[in-house]
Amino acid sequence: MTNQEIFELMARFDQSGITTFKLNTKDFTLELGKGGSAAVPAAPVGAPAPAAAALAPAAQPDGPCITAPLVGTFYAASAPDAEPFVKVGDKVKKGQTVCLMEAMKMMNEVHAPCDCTIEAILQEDGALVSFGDPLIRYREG
Amino acid sequence: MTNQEIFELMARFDQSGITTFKLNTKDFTLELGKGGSAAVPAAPVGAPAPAAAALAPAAQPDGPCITAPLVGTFYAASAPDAEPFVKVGDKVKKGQTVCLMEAMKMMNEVHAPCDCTIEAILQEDGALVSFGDPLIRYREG
Amino acid sequence: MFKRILIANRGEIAVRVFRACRELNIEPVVVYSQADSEALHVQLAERAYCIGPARSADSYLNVDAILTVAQATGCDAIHPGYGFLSENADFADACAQAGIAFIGPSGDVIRAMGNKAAARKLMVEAGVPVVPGSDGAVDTAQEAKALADSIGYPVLIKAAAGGGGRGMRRVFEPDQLIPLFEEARSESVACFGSGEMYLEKLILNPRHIEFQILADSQGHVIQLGDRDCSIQRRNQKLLEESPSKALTPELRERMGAAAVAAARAAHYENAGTIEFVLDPEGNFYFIEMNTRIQVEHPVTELVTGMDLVREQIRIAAGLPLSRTQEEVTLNGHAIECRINAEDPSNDFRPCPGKIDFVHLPGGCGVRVDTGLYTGYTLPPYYDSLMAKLIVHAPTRLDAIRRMRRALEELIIEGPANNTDLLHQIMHHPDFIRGNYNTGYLEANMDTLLAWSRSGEEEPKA
Amino acid sequence: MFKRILIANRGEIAVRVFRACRELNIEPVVVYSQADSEALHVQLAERAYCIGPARSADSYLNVDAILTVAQATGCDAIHPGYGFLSENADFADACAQAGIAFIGPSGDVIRAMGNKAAARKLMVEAGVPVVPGSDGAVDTAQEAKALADSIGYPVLIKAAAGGGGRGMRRVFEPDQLIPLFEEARSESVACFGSGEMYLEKLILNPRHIEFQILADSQGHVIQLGDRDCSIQRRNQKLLEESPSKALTPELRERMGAAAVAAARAAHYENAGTIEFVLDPEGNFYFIEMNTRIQVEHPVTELVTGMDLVREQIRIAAGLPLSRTQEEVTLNGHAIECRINAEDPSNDFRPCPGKIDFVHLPGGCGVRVDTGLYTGYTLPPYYDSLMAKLIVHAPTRLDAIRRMRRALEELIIEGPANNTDLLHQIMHHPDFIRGNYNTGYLEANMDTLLAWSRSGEEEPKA
Repeated sequence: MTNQEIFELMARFDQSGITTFKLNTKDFTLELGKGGSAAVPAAPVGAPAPAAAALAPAAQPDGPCITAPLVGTFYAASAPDAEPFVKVGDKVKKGQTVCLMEAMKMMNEVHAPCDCTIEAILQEDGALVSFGDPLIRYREG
Repeated sequence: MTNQEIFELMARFDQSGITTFKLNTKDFTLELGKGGSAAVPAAPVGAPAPAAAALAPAAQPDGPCITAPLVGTFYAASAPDAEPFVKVGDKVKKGQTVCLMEAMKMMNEVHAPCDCTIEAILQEDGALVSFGDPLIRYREG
Repeated sequence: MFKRILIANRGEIAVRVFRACRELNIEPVVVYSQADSEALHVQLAERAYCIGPARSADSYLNVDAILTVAQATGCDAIHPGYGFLSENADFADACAQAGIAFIGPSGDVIRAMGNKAAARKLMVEAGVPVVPGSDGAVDTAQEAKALADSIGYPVLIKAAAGGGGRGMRRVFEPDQLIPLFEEARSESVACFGSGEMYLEKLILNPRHIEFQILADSQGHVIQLGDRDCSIQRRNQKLLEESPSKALTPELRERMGAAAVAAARAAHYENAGTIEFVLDPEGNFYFIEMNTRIQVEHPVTELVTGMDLVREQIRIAAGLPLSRTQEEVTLNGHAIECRINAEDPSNDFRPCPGKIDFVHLPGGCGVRVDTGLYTGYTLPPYYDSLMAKLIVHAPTRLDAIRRMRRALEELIIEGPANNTDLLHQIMHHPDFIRGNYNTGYLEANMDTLLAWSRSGEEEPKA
Repeated sequence: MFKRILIANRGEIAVRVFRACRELNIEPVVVYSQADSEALHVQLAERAYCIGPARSADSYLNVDAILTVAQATGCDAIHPGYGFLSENADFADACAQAGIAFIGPSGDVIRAMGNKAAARKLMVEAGVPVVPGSDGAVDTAQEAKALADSIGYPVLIKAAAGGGGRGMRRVFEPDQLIPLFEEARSESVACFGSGEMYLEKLILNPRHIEFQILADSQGHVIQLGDRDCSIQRRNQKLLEESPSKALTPELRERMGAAAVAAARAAHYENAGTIEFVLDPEGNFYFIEMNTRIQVEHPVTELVTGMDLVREQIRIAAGLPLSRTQEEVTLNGHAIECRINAEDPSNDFRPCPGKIDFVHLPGGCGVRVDTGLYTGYTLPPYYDSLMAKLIVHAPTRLDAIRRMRRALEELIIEGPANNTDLLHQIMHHPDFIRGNYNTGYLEANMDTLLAWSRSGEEEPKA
């Protein structure tokens, strides 16, 4: 392995949230570690539950997700009393509408990225959802 | 692996947020680490050479040292034109006077802690020396 | 008063507005791009929403996303900060249409002051001096000569289509006017295919002097004194102070009155800034109005003791100004230094990156406005402002000395920055004498950088 | 003016004095104990000398070591800060003998004001009210009764040799005086073998109000308004504000005049503080004079706009005060919170240790005086003061709101501290109304700690 390759590994490791790294090949072993967990400001003292913390790096669910293409209100169905577009366990086709996102009174359809099975609906109906937040977890096929 | 390559690895490691680094190849092993000592403020910007930094954790010389028992002026001899109490290479007895420290016009004798050989005089004659600073390096016996 | 304000900005100004909201018991809602999820304004907020990817056009300029969050969270007002949407008339209109107060003037006022020709015309009508010159195109060399003779030399001839100095000539002697006019026009025709020419008075060695004004919805207009912003690099302000050493009390009075007249003529409401150039003889000319809070507003806050962001919010809520003109007193002297993540020794290359350690100055008369913290990574997508250091002291010399020690205390480990350049300016004789204009930095950059280099080498010796 | 000043202290006050020196172009020389080699004042200084091991007696109280450094480095003055040698008359004398200016009053003045009986006598002569009582011992119960009748009830009987409440009685009713006096004397004889008794007026629910004074070598004496320091725990001040909500303008005027009279009577020179107790009826009584800069001096700096440490140095150098009494104006309201490394939920156990991360508040109207930085280790040998947060705003309510948001921004990861307790005080109705006295903290501690606990649990819910 060249130094250049090691540098790339180090840079990738450094930027990641990973704190230990061990690589064994027949020729060599590389171990990297990060200590300390560089402090970030905690929640404001005496303030109510820190919503921001919950929003920011939302715990990554297992498996791929359809994420919010814009900030807006999440709707699982086309109308309050209608059936949801999809339910857990549904098999959907690529391009099929799986939910709506409302922004500025405009309804935006969100489509399945591939043929897949719905594994979980991750947002409450009517919730304000940040850009990039996971909406629906799926499994390919 | 050449020294140049190791230097590059060290530099990269130093700049990164990584705190431990171990590399084993069939020929050699390299371990790097960074200790806790999170950054401390550097010298004031634009200010002359930082005397404090030099004073604070004075580079520890090799071997045991007689240290300043008080803050004061270091004198190697009893008078400006007198011979110094000790010279490098001298063998001295435990309790023998090795230098003077002046504080508040009072001369304080500094004594050898054991039978020893003088290895280095670490202060300039007449210098103001902080409490605990090394004065004279010695070797036992 | 408002219940909830959306802060449509990032960096230190988002933190600044956040603080004003907290102090008014107004709930702040913040928004951020994906690149800013670790930013201080997000860390401080209880309600924060990601509005798009890093690119400003997709996030901080994304009107739909911002209004969506404002409406969904029940905000009754939006503070735009500076930059981004702060001088976007359509955004101000969109807020109004959505029933949300835009904390700033109306879209119409922003539009009127954003059009330089219209603003110039308005000021002329209001009796505010503007740079003398042709109000439109000058058709012939003879017409140009007559105009130049009437406004006095030197003058600047410039092609409407010109750029990069092409089609532009400075004329110092009357008998040079006609030949240089013809020359410039020929050049413009050759280069740009247009012979449309303008002429205006050439202001040599001007100072950039601006006046802070406040205007409420009840028709009260006051000015809060001047700021000298002449220390600029490529039209980017680096250091501002108040009061300017170039103004006599009488001149300050006259310029302040002109600033109030300008704001009145514009039917202005909220906080704004009237920018003037001042020539060495004490003649001043309106150049433009900034219809938003400025980066350098803290120097005015320190000399007046007034909280300008608080005033902005009060005005937008329909409340009257908290002081009359007579109640505004200017105390002492304030200086602001902009700490930027750019490397002066490397042609001011931007230097984003991880802040390994930061130690901010404090103590008597020192204020810091920043979004930095130890461990924060400055993203490469936005401006390079890291922190604003602002000092206040009884006299200008005291303020300079206080700024020196504040700069000496500031430690930022990680990205290169301009702290040392600022420190050198604080020791430069012309700056200390207050003897500088907008050409100062260009004229003295080599000297300042050389001092900086020699200072850096010292510790190694 | 001085060329070089030795700063004979540590922590935030060493940094405070260091800054004043830098701003006056005076070279600061700092000293430190072995436990403080990483302290901020040492990091900032170009000249720093270790004067002994961690124990204060061997370092910061080591007169020989401090004078040795001062002389060897050519210092012409020593600033003692507060605590340590600041009120040590012999040290002031030793400085004078060594030809070094002690930045404070003379040893004789320190000695005179340090003797409570002598100071009381001096104040009585100067017409400054003192707590009414027996000037010496009271021999008989009848004598005590007559005295108590003359000064009014309630009164406090106390044994000269008493302690821990033994030999002490509070008397509210005249007919209880004689029996309680006999009881207390018997107790004192039994416990301490002494029947020497004193009697003084019992001040119920007092406020602790102090006045800052400045006096120069030319005989000018001015007062800079009051500070209310009634929020105390076991006589340790926790929070101070200026002006006090308990004073009417008329009372402030009278107390200020008494403070000036007290300083004049003492032939005082330099900065000092006259401490009074104030009863709920508006009667005030001198209790003592502090002959040094106080921890809480920044609140006075913010409301007066004067730099007190700078004034101290100017006075010691023989310069006149920079303002006359007429030129002193009090603007707005200031509050200081002392951030201490002690755990309120654990009986205020001191919590030294490593500061893993610190983020200090900033922005409009916020000042921080501290020796902390990320990575610093707070040594266990000295006081627990981590930082002083000081805010300034136009009104008291604005200042309270500003302090709340400043406390919310403050983040210290590592040792436990009292930030949350202070934050709860800022929300307590009696504090907000300004309705508190020296018994406030004891009376409300359980409530405040309960609020604190419930706040902590909220995020978990």
